[in-house]
Amino acid sequence: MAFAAPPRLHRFASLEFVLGFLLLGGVVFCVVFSAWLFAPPGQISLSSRLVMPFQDAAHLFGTDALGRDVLARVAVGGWVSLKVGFFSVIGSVVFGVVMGLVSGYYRGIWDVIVMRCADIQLALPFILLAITFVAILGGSLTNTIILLIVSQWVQYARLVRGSVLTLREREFILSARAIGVKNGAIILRHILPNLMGPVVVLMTLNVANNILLESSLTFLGLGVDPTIPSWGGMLAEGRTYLQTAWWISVFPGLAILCTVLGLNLLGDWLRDLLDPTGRTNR
Amino acid sequence: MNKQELLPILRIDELSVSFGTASVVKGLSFDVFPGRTTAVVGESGSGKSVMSMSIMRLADMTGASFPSGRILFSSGAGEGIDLLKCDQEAMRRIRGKEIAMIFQEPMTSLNPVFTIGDQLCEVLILHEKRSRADAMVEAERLLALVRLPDARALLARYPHQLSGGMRQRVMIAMALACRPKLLIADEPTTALDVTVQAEILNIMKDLQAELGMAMIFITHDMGVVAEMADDVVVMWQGEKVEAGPVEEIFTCPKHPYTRMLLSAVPKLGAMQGFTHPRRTPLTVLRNGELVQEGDDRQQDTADYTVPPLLRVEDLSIQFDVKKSFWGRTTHRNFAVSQVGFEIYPGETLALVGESGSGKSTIGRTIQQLQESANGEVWFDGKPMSKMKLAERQRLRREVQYIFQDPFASLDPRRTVGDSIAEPILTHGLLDRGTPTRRRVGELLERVGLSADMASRYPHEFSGGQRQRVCIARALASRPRLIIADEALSALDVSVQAQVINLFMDLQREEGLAYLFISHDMAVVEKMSHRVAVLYLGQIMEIGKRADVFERTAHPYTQRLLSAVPLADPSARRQRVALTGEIPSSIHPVGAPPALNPLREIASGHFIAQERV
Amino acid sequence: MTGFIVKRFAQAIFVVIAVSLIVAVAIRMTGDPALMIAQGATNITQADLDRIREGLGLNQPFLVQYLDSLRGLVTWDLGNSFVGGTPVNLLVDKALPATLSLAFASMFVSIAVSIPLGIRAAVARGRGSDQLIRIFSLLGLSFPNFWLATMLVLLFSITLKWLPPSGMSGFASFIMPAVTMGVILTATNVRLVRTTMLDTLNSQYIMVARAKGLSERKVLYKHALRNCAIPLITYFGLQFGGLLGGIVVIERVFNWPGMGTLAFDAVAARDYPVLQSVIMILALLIVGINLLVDIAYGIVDPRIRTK
Amino acid sequence: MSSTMSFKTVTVSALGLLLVSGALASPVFADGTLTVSSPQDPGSWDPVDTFLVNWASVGTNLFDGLTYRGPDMKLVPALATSWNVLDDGMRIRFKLREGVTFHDGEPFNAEAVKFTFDRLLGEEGAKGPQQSNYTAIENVEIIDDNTVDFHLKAPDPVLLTKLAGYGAMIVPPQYIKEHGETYFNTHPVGTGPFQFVSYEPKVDIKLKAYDGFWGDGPKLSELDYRFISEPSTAVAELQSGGVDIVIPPTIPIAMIPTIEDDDNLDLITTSGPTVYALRFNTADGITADERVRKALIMAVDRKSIVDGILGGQAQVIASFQGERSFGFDPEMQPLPYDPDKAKQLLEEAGVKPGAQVQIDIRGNDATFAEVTQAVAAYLSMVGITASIHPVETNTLLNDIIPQGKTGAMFQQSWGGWTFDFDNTAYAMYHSGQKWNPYDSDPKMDELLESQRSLTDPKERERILQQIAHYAADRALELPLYSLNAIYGVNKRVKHFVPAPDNRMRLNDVEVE
Repeated sequence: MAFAAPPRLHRFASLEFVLGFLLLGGVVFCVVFSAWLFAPPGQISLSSRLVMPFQDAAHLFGTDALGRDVLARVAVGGWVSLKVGFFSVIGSVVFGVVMGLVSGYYRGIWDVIVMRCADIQLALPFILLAITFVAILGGSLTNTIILLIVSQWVQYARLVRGSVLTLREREFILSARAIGVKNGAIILRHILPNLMGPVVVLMTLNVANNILLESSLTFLGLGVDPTIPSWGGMLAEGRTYLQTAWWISVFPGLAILCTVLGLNLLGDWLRDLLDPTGRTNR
Repeated sequence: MNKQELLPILRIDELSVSFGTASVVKGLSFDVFPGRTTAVVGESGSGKSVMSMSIMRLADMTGASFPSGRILFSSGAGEGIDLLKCDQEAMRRIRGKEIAMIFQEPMTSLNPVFTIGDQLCEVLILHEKRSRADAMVEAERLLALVRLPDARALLARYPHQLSGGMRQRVMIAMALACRPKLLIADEPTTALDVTVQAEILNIMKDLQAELGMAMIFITHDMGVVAEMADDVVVMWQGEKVEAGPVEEIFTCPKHPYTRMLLSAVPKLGAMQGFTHPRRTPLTVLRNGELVQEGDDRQQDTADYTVPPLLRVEDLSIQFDVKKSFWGRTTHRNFAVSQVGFEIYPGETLALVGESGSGKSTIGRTIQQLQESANGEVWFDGKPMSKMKLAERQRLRREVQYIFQDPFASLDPRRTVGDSIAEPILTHGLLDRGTPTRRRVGELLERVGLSADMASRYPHEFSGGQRQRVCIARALASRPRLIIADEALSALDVSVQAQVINLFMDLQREEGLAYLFISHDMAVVEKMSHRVAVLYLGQIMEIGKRADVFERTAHPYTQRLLSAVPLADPSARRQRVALTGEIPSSIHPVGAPPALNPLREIASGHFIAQERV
Repeated sequence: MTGFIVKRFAQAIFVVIAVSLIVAVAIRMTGDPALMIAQGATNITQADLDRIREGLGLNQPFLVQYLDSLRGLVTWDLGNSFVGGTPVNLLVDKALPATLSLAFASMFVSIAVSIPLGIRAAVARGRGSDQLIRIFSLLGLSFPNFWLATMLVLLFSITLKWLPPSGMSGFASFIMPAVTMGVILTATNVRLVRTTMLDTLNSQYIMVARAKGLSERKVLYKHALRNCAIPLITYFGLQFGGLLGGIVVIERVFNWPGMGTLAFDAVAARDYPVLQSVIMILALLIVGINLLVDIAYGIVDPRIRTK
Repeated sequence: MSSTMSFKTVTVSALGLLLVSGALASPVFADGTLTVSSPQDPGSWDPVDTFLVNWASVGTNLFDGLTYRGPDMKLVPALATSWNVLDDGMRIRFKLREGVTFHDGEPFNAEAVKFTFDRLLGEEGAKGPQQSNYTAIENVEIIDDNTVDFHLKAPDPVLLTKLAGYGAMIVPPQYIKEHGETYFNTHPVGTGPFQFVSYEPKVDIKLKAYDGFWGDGPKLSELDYRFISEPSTAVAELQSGGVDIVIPPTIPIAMIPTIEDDDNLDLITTSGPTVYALRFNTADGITADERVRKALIMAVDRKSIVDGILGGQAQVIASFQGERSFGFDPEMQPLPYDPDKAKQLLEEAGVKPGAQVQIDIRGNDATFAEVTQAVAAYLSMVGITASIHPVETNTLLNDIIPQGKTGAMFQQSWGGWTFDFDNTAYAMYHSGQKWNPYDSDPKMDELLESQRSLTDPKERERILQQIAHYAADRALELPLYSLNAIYGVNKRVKHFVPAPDNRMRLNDVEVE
């Protein structure tokens, strides 16, 4: 409806927003515009292997064992990490929130089915599931994302279900029902907006977490095509060079650090922004 | 007792309290004398609670600072110590021992994970260095002191196993454990039923006399003040506006605010001799002057010539509360049993009763918020059970519901405009966009707010404004019946008086019928055409307001009326002795509660066969 | 309460059976173990492969194999590994305590750090130390654990030579793996403790406890913490389950002879009995922990216990 | 004896005597513990149960075969003091060493040899993989207590080498009968220089010097193998002194400078058996065309890859074998690096620039992943777009390659411990073989079969070289390099000689 409140501009002045925006924004900018900003990262040059960072203007972050520019690879490598991070979270949020809403709002048999599925999912140890899954289907970006969705929807479903169970007894939901608002509209207009706060926080935590998980999977040898650089892949590769060429893994590590930190800060800020009362400043 | 001969035990001297830049208490001064009760009266936001927390120096934990003033506390002779100069370590030795405190919410004041005994002993062990066994013996004695039966067994129980009244008595026992010199009671009975409140007040008075302690009694209820206080301090917007002995304040209040406050309090028995509800002018404070607003008229709106708008017939509602291992229900809450009444167009029917009487359950069932009911509800001559889905949906338009807590019943994430527009759009009454927007503006103005407030969020409003928003929302679909479920009980008295008038004006202008659910006898007396008194899910007495209040026939109604504290210190009465708690409406499946059929004792005046 | 526990127990059994079925089917999709075993042989015929399969018991129908594995789980006779024929019990007997002790150590590190920090942050809400703790805890979430582990090894084992870089041998060997896992858990735990603590600190009974004259320490650590215990126990329980499943990476980096290492090698080797046993034991543990959490509610919260 | 193996009647007792007298001459100074990091726990120490090279690096110290092949790749007597090849290679007679006892005290004799091979070729052996390597043996006949005859089904030119390792290790009959097969898996007993002490699965196996050893006794008192699969963890242990030797194939090329930079460590390398190639799908796609295959070979600068990425720890190969392989032709030259020629060939074959090829590699081989990326980069310079598809190793080996589901190119790493090109070539090139899912060439099949029954090593070597040339002519694979076996060794370890095949016997090693 049209009774929009005036934008609360002062909220953009918070430390969380400024710091988070600078960190995440900087990383995302570099990643998105990597094609224009940096040399193609696939350029292998065996004559300029393992150049130290800050020695050569053409290779500010140095080069890796194949003579590729680390800066360019870090920039391009963000694509895989960000894709995995965001798509896996979006997928699991959509699936998990729907499941949680169905389970919490309609209760009954749906609740039983969803919650038992959740129990089963929770009982399967993640990495072992991942190893088995990759052994069956092979490693690819899509598979990694599917795997993360399969293992993470439960978190959202449980969170949402819990919130719905308390929300549906709240008086403003009763008021809406008293007015005659239909279930679908109640869910969409009243329940969903009121539980997005914790969901958003969990989302930002999980985007960060999934970027790290992708790197762990790469570390275990369950990753994707090594010609496509990814932060996790670079970290895993660079690990063996840590004592001789630290820059290969330190820079992608820093990129992950900035992204994750930025995301979490923005997540906290966004949660506050979504709450017009501004009272849950936690 | 002449207080001039005594030295004050507590002297508050030009106290100011701030939170950040906001000044909440400004230059407050008053004295508290041993053996006397000083009532601090004020509406929400008047700074009275902050004041009490400042005495305890608990306000520090919530970020308070004290720019000026002194709080002098003397446990013996002499000037005493300035509590504001004490560090927290020193305060810790005073808290619970010299000065004790009771809080408003008995349901949340006790830590749910420790036994009653543990929590009582904690104070005794801390301040009196008793052994645990010794402390337990003392704790048992204390529980007996606050007239809790079976004290020994109670020590091993947890707070959730006790009713609200029992918990508040435990709180009193805990506060009095070390025989403090000063007891601060912050709204100790506000959350309790009126009969329980009466008993708690009795206990407090008796114990005060026994221990000779001073008491600061914080409340917004003028009735309780009249009942309890020796001296009164009236606070308004962080300042003391008036102070003096209780009789003086009630008989000749000097400050306009005090006068306004007293005039806003509905007085039980004030309707003596009127047949219809009476709308009285509102005394409001405008630029420091008292102004009378609105007209004085009888509310002759009920139309008994036409068939009733709503008829409830033999309504029974039960909930399964306990199940056996095999899933069979063993205990049921017989929330409502065989209740019947009708409401005519333009009429206000009040459902009164204490907690657990089933009054809200009835309201929710009519509004189709509650399933599993037996009996029948007729609306406009049509039984609800025979209605099609579309008719039921139409019913949701014609009957509207207002909840007790206006804040909880507005979606915190939607503007109030959206909330008010929701019934209009849900039932497709107006086009989306300009027509709806205009109507929302009209509604806001109709309830005394301004149209441009539509784009604000609920948290930006005060409690009274929020309840007006809820009323505007209820009016949005042009209903014929409004169910007001404790719609006034969360409001300050002055606001409450305004909203009562709003209700009555709306009834007159729109021909609305009200089902007015309340526990406040004085408000009910003022507003309703007819009254039904509920007890444990059954009607005890039903009839015209004058019949029920002036020719009270049922002992339960009498008891209820006698428990209401009167806002008149000269009329302190000895109450009907009340013992025990309100029984529960939960019974084993095989043994439902006995039904008490109604019997007509005068035209339209029914009472239940005596049972209580 | 008993009814509730019995019901949860029935649910747990259902979950375990469902999980076992999923695991049994999934494992058989990872590939043929006979091919694995014969991998180095120069001339291998179909008959050779059949012979190997028969030796492994893979010629039986699926249902028989599945029921056998369930029976094995119940009687604690987990069969023999396909690799070298080592009894799985022998492997698990060593690996399970290794994993459990590491998981407990990690939880201990994390809880020991996050409770005081979380409480500190809640008490100092909005002020400097709160911000500092929040940002610090986020840092823990920003490194992949294997990378952090490598850094620790570089510092404490190679440069300083204080701690053994791998293996499980005595207290010193626990420090780095437990800290690595602990740091990551701490990030979320500090926030969780802070949030639940904030809710609790707003409760009236905390004010009452202060009004009694209790010391701030007692108010926070006795009255408040005990009330936070319910959401915290739930979360820590879930976390412990996740920990058991996520410990593989750390076990590999620190060459920890635990269940994760066992499972990782087993997948590579298509060692059904080992893999199935490991996943099932971990699943049983997770389900068991969740059950314990439910029971723990009752111990911590009298509102549930006395129902 | 030449560098190649002899199939004539050879008497090597002199050498055997020398070994024995050596043992008598120098008293045993058993002292010190050596800790070795091994990447994998084979799970069973029974010789018939496994193919894993990491079994062999331990097993070589526990067990003896009838023959022995040391780091110098020469076949010498071990438990057999001499042997005669009889009946055109259909029978071999072994004279057994006398006075040898197993670690449990039971004597070694003809009975033990017969028991060992009956077991290997019988029911117990059938459960494991080793049996298939020894199917040439018909049976073992006891002639007297110290003499046995091996009756063969067909001559096997590599059999004497095979008797030096793995499945042919002599096991104690009494011990196994007494304790059972399962017990033997985890409590091995042999006649080797070290005897079993304890075994903790996935953690370590501990051995100690066996003072009743028939040969030159070990100088170490204890020998401890720890299983560490993660390369950087193994190197960290080496750096911090937790282990003394890291054996191949653990140390990644990337960590060589780390070891070289460490004052306490030595990097010891020797040319190993493992060769790397990218093989082609010769059946479908653009690589079905020989010109394209040759173009792809010529497009890649293999020398630069070896020097740049592999730090010189490898040799460029012309055929799919290393220099120690029987069948290696030192004269043979690989196709030159010539991108222009490559482009021209591609044009001739009608391959448009931007053509796609997929390269399947093992998921767990970080070094080869780098190599492949370099290959892909070279291919891009001639207009071929290569995508790299890492697959879980065992899936690649057991499902994808045998079923012919690979991309246009796929990784093949191969390293037979027998160092005989037949072992490689037959598996790679003969029609219908597991490792040859795409090609079927009657001429190749005939060549491969013809050398198998030959007892004349010279003639066999000639044919094997011919096979190598023929395979290169048809460009069946892109031969890359033969990788050194890389050992990281603490300087406190003395007299360590690297074994190309990982089967190192640590008798001579001492620690400070």
